Amino acid sequence: MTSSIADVATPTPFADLPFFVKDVQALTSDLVLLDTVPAESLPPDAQPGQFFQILLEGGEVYLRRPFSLVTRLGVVHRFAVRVVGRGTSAIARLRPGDRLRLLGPLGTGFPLAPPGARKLLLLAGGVGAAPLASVLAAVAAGKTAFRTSDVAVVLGIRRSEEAVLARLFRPWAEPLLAVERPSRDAEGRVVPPVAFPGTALDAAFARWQELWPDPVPPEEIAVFVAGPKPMLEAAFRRLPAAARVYGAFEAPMACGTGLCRGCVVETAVGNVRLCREGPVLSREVHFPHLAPREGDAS
Amino acid sequence: MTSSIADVATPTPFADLPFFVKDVQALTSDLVLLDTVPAESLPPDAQPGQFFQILLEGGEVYLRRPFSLVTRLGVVHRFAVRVVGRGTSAIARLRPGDRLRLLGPLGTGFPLAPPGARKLLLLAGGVGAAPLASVLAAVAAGKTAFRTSDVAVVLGIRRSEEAVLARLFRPWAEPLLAVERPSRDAEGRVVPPVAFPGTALDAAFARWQELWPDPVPPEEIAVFVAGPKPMLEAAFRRLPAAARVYGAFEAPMACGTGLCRGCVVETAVGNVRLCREGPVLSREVHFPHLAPREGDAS
Amino acid sequence: MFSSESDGSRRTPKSVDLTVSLGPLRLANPVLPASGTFGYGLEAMEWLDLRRLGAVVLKSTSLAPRPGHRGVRVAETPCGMLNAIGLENPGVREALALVERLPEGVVLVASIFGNTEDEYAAVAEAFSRSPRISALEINLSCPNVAEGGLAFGRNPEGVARVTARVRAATSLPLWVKLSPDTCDVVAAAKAANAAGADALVLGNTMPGLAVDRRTYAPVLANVTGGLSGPALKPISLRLVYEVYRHVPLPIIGVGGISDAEDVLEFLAVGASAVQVGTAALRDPFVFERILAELPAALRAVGVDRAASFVGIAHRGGLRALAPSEGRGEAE
Amino acid sequence: MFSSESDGSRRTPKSVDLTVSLGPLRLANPVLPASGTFGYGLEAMEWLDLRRLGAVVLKSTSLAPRPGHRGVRVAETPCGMLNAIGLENPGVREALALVERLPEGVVLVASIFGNTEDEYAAVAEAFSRSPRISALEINLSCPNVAEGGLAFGRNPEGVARVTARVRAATSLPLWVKLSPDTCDVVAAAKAANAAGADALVLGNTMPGLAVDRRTYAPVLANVTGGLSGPALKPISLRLVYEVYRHVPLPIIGVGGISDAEDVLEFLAVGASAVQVGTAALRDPFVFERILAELPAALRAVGVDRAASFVGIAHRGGLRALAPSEGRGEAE
Ligand SMILES: Cc1cc2nc3c(=O)[nH]c(=O)nc-3n(C[C@H](O)[C@H](O)[C@H](O)COP(=O)(O)OP(=O)(O)OC[C@H]3O[C@@H](n4cnc5c(N)ncnc54)[C@H](O)[C@@H]3O)c2cc1C
Ligand SMILES: Cc1cc2nc3c(=O)[nH]c(=O)nc-3n(C[C@H](O)[C@H](O)[C@H](O)COP(=O)(O)OP(=O)(O)OC[C@H]3O[C@@H](n4cnc5c(N)ncnc54)[C@H](O)[C@@H]3O)c2cc1C
Ligand SMILES: Cc1cc2nc3c(=O)[nH]c(=O)nc-3n(C[C@H](O)[C@H](O)[C@H](O)COP(=O)(O)O)c2cc1C
Ligand SMILES: Cc1cc2nc3c(=O)[nH]c(=O)nc-3n(C[C@H](O)[C@H](O)[C@H](O)COP(=O)(O)O)c2cc1C
Ligand code: FES
Ligand code: FES
Repeated sequence: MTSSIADVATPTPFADLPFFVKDVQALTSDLVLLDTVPAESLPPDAQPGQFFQILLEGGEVYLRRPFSLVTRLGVVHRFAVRVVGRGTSAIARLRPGDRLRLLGPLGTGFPLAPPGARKLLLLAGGVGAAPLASVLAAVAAGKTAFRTSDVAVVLGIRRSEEAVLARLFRPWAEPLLAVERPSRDAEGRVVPPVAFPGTALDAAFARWQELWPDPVPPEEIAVFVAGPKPMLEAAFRRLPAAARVYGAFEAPMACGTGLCRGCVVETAVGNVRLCREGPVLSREVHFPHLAPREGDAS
Repeated sequence: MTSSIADVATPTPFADLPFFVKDVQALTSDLVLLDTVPAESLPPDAQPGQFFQILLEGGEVYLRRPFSLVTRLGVVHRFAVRVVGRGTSAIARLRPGDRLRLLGPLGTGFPLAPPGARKLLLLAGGVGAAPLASVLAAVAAGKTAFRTSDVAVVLGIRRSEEAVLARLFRPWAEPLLAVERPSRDAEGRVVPPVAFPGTALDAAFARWQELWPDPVPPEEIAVFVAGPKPMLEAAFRRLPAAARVYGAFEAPMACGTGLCRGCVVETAVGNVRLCREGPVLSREVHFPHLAPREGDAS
Repeated sequence: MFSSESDGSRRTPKSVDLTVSLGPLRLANPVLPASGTFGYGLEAMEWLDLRRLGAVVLKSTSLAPRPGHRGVRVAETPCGMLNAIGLENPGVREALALVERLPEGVVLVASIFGNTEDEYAAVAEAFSRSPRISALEINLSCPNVAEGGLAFGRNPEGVARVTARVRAATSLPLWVKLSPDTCDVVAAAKAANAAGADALVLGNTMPGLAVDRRTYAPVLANVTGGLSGPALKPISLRLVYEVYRHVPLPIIGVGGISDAEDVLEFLAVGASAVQVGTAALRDPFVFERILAELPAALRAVGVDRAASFVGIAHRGGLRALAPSEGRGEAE
Repeated sequence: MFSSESDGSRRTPKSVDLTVSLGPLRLANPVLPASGTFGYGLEAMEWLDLRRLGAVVLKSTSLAPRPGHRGVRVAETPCGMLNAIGLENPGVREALALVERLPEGVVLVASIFGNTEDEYAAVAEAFSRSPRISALEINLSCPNVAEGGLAFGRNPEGVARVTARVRAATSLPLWVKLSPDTCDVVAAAKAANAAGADALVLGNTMPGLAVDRRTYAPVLANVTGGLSGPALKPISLRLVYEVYRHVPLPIIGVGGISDAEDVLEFLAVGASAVQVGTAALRDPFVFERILAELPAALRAVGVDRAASFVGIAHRGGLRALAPSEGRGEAE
C-alpha cells in the first residue's frame, strides 16, 4: 500500500517563478479566466494535464492552490478557475499587474501516445475543460500521436451559462455540448439549441456513432476524462473495458511536490500521490476493478 | 493605578470606513506619504493629534496599525509613515486604487486652547512631524486659540535627507530645522545650510530668543512635542516648568478603542490608555515629577 | 454532476430563531464578547447597543485591584496576537460600581478570577449580591499570572476544587472557562461538570512568545503571553468537538471567531453560543456585522433555528439535516 | 535620537560560521527539514543538493509499513494547516533501502515511531545498524494516531520510559521531539535529559480541527489533525524559551519557520538549530533561500558565528552583544 513512496517514473523539472496578472476575465458568476505572464523567466514546458501551484502574495491564504494549465500562448499562461472558496475568491479579485508565484509544471499529465489508440475522446465536466483543453492544444501543436481530426470533445456543463467554457477548445475543435440543467428560451427550446440535455457521459453514449465518421473499435480509443469525482467514477465504470481511460483527479494538496503525502489516494497499486504519480491516473493501472466486465451493458 | 478604567472625558465618535489609496509617495528610503480617499463617506472630523487605525486588506498583517492624521484636505486623508516593520512595509508597497479601512478618529489629541498659553511651540522629531502638522493646520483653519503667527515650529531630523519632512508644515510655516547627523557638501557645509546641527530640543533652546520676535514668559507658552520616546522625555525634563507641555506618545496597540488595555502606560494619575486618554498626555497631569524644579538650569 | 457547487435548491426559512439556552440561562442570541476584550462594556456602549448582544462577559475581576503587567503588553503574531495584560482590573467593588452605569436590559456575565480558592469564592459572592449579574464565568486558565488561574485549570483536580467552591458560593448559573493548555481537556470538563458547572467556555489563549526583530529580545515585557485570534481557531474548534462528545453540558465556543461563518463552524462542532475576543479589537463593529449576517448564514444552510445547527458536525454535517431542512449535500 | 531605526554603525563580519554542535553531533549549518515534510529526501534531491542541509530528518518510521489515514489528509487554517497523514510509512526495512539511494555526504537523522516501547527499540536498533544514519529522533508526539506517540509524550514518565528504552538500544546521538500538547513541557524535557537524550526537538504540531464550510463536517477524514505553520510559531518559540532556561541540552527549534529572520528568532530564544516543515510544502526552495539569507541576516545583527547568537533573548537581546559584536541597541 505504500509501494509508490518515491517511486518516481520521471524526475519532474519545475520552477517557482514570479508572474504578473495580465488579465482576469469573468466567464460566469463563478468562473474566471486568469491570464498570467512571467515577470522574469519562463517555466519549463508543461505536458498536457500538468498543473501549477499558485501562490497568492499578501497572505490571504497560506497554502498554494493547484490549477491545471489551460494553455500557454507565447508567454501567457492561462488558467480557468471556478470560485469555490477563499483562495479562488481571492484569484477572482486579482487585478492586472498583481503579482503571483507559479510553481510548476507539476505532476504526471495525460499520456501523449496511449498504447494502441488511434482516436481520442476528451470528456470534460465543467472546469475539467481546463486540463483537456491543454491536451487539445498539444494535439494541435503536433506533440501527440493524434491529429486534431482524431479528437472528439464532449463538454458537460451544469447550467447553460457555462457554455462559454467551450471557448477553451474552440481554437481547435467545437465540442459537443451537454447541459445537465438547461435553460429554455421563450419557445421552450434548450439553450444553446445545439446542446444535448444531460451529462457529458450520456451525450457521449447517445452520439457515440457521430463522434467519428467511421466506426472505431473501443480498443483503438483513448478517453481522457476531467471533471468532478462522480463523473470520473461514472466514466471509469461505464466506458467500454477495452478503451484506454485516463482521468484527471483532484484532492486537497499541501505541497504539490510529493513531500507531504497529503494528496494520497488508494488505488490497485497502493497509495499514490495525486501531485506526483497523478493527477492523471489510468483506469487500467489504478482502478481496473471499476471497468465493466467485457460484455456488460454500459 | 486603575483609576482611569472607562473614565472617558468625552465620548469619541469614530467610524470604520473603506478608503482607496490615492497616492503613495516615497519621501526618503524609509518615509512615505500616504494619501487616501473615502470610498463611501467621510469619517467625523479629527482633532489635531488624533489618529486612525489602518486595516490592510489581504491579510499580510492581522492587527490594525495606528497613524496620526497629518491633514485632511478636501476628502484626502494624508498620513506620513516611517517604514519600520511588516505593516509599514506593506503600506509602502500600496498602489493607487488599493483598498484600506480606516477606523477613527481615535484618542485624545492636543488641546485647542491650553490654559494661559499665548504662544505655541511645536517640537517635532522625525515622523513626529505628522501629528504636529495637524496642529498647525488646525491653527491655520482658525480652530484653536492661536494664530499662525503665534506658532513656532522646530523640526528635528536624524539625517539631512529627512529635511523633506518640513514639507508637512510648509503650507503654513517654515520650521527651524535641526539635523542630528548632518551631511556636508563638498565645501564641508551642513546640508541644508539653514539647519541647526543637533537635536530639535537643542535647537529650540539655542534659538529660544528668535522663535518669537518679542520675549514671551514661559507660563504663556504651550509646547507640543511629538517624536521618539527619549525626545519626549528630554522635553518633559528640560522645558521650563512653567510652560504647558504636551506630548504625543506611542505604544503598541491592539484595538485603539480602549477595549484591550494593551497600550497602558503608568502615569501620576494611574494607568492610562494611550489610545483613549492619550496619545497626547500632559506633563502637568501625567508626568509632573519629570518637570525641572523652578530655577533649575535646563 | 459536473460541478461541485450547490445551487438554488435550498430552502430559505423566512425568520430565524437565534435564541439559545445555556442550562438555566436563556439568551436572545448566541453572540457574546469574550472576557478581557470588552472591558466592562462602558467603551463599547458608545458605539454599540449592548442589549443587542446575547450577553456581555465582563473583564476578569479579582477581589482587590490589580495593576496588571508593565511594559509592552500586546504583540502581533501570524494571524493572531499575544497579550500579557496581567489581569489588570479595578477589583470587584469598583467593577460593581462600573456596571451600574450600563443600561438596563443588558445580560451581564461576570468573569471571576482569584489567587486562591477563597478569593474565587469571595469574588463570586460579591458579584452574586448584585441583581445586575446573570451568570458567573470562572477564569481558570489565564496564562499571564504565575499564582492563580493556570495552576488550577491545568489538572482536573484543580478545576473540580475551584468549581465546587464557587458553586457553593453562588446560586447564579456557573460557567467554567478552560484552556487548551491543559493535560486533558475532556477530564477537566468532566470535573467541572461533576462539581456543578452549568456550562463550559472553550477555550482560552494558548501560551506563546514573540521575538522583536529589532532587538531579538521577547516583545512582551512579561516574556510570554496568550495567543488569540484566527491562528487559535483550529485549536478551539478541536476542544469544543472533543468535549461535546463526552460531556453533556452546553458549550460556549471562543477562539478566533471573526464572522458569521466562524460562528456556524463553532455551532457545528457543538457550541451553543460563542464569544468574540480579538476580532473585536481589530473591528469594534464586528458584533453588529456578525448579528446582521448570522440569520442569512443560517438560512443559507437551510435552518431556521440556531439551536438546531448545534453539533451537526458530529452527525455528518449538512447531510444530517432532513431534506426539508438543509441544502442537502453539495454533490 | 529622533528616529528609532538603527543605522550604519553595524560591524559587518566578512564570513559567517554556521556550524553547530548538537551534543556529540556537529553539523555544517543549523537548517534541517522537519520530519514528515521531506519524505526520505528522494523527491527533494531532484531540486536540491541535500548535502547543503545541516542534516536531513527522515519521515517518522515504524517497524511495519503503515498505510496512514484515508480520505482528506490536509486542511488549510489561518496562517497554517492541519495534517492527518497518519504516519504513513513503508516500515523500517524499506526505509533503509530508500536511503541507500541518497547521495553520500548527506547527514541523516532517522525519526522513529512505535506503538509500544518494544517497537521503538526495534526501530532504533534497525536504523542504528545502518552506517548511513547519524542520529535518531524519537517522535513522541504525533497527535494523529491513537495508540502510540502522544500517550507517551504527554507525561514525563512516558517520555522517560521510551527515551531510556531507545537509549539502551542505540549508541547513536539521540534527539527527543516534544509537543506543545503536554502537561508540562519542562518536566518532559527534564525527563528526556535524565533518560539519556542528547538533544531536544521543540515542538511539534498542536491538535486542531477544521470545519468544511460547504458541508459543516470536519474537513479531515480523521476529524482532527496537527496544526503547523506560522500560526504555530509563537507556541514553539515559547517552548524553546522555557526549556532553554531549565534544561542543559541543545535544542532544535521547529514550528512555523519560513525565513532567515525566523531562524534568528529561534536561535535567540535558545535553539542551536532549526527544522523547517510546512514552509517547505509551500515553497520547495525554502532551504536554499534560508541558507542564502542566513549569513547576511547574522551579519546584520553583527555576529560572525550562528552559535554565538543562541539564547541571546535570555540576555537582553542584541544589547547583550559586546559593542564590537552586534549593532547595539537601536537608539
Ligand atoms: C491537480 C489539480 C488541478 C486543478 N485544476 C483546477 C482548474 O484548472 N480549475 C479549477 O477551477 N480548479 C482546479 N482544481 C481545484 C482547485 O485547486 C480548488 O478548487 C481550489 O484549490 C480551491 O481553493 P479555495 O481556497 O477557493 O477553496 P477552499 O475550500 O477555501 O480551500 C481550502 C483548501 O482546500 C483545498 N481544496 C478545496 N477544494 C479542492 C479541490 N477540488 N482540489 C484540490 N484542493 C482543494 C484548497 O487547495 C485549500 O488548500 C484543481 C485541483 C487539483 C488537485
Ligand atoms: C497613536 C499613534 C500614532 C502614530 N502615528 C504614526 C505616524 O503618523 N507615522 C508613523 O510612521 N508612525 C506612527 N506611529 C507608529 C506606527 O504605528 C508604528 O510604526 C507601526 O504600527 C509599526 O508597524 P509595523 O508593522 O511596520 O512594525 P512591526 O514592528 O512589524 O509591528 C508589530 C506590532 O507592533 C506594533 N508597533 C511597533 N512599533 C510601534 C510603535 N512605535 N507604535 C505603535 N505600535 C507599534 C505594530 O502596530 C504591530 O502591532 C503611531 C503610533 C501610535 C500609537
Ligand atoms: C487583550 C486580551 C485580554 C484578555 N483578557 C482575558 C480575561 O481577563 N479573562 C479571560 O478569561 N480571558 C481573557 N482573554 C481571552 C479571551 O477572552 C479569549 O478567550 C481568547 O482571546 C480567545 O478568543 P479570541 O481569539 O476571539 O480572542 C483575553 C484576550 C485578549 C486578547
Ligand atoms: C504533512 C506533515 C507531516 C508530518 N509528519 C511528521 C512525522 O512523521 N513525524 C514528526 O515527528 N513530525 C511530523 N510532522 C510535524 C513536523 O515535523 C513539524 O514538527 C511541525 O509541522 C511544525 O513545524 P512547521 O510549522 O515548520 O511545519 C508533520 C507535519 C506535517 C505538516
Ligand atoms: S500534495 Fe503533498 S504529496 Fe501531494
Ligand atoms: S490599544 Fe486597546 S486599549 Fe488601547
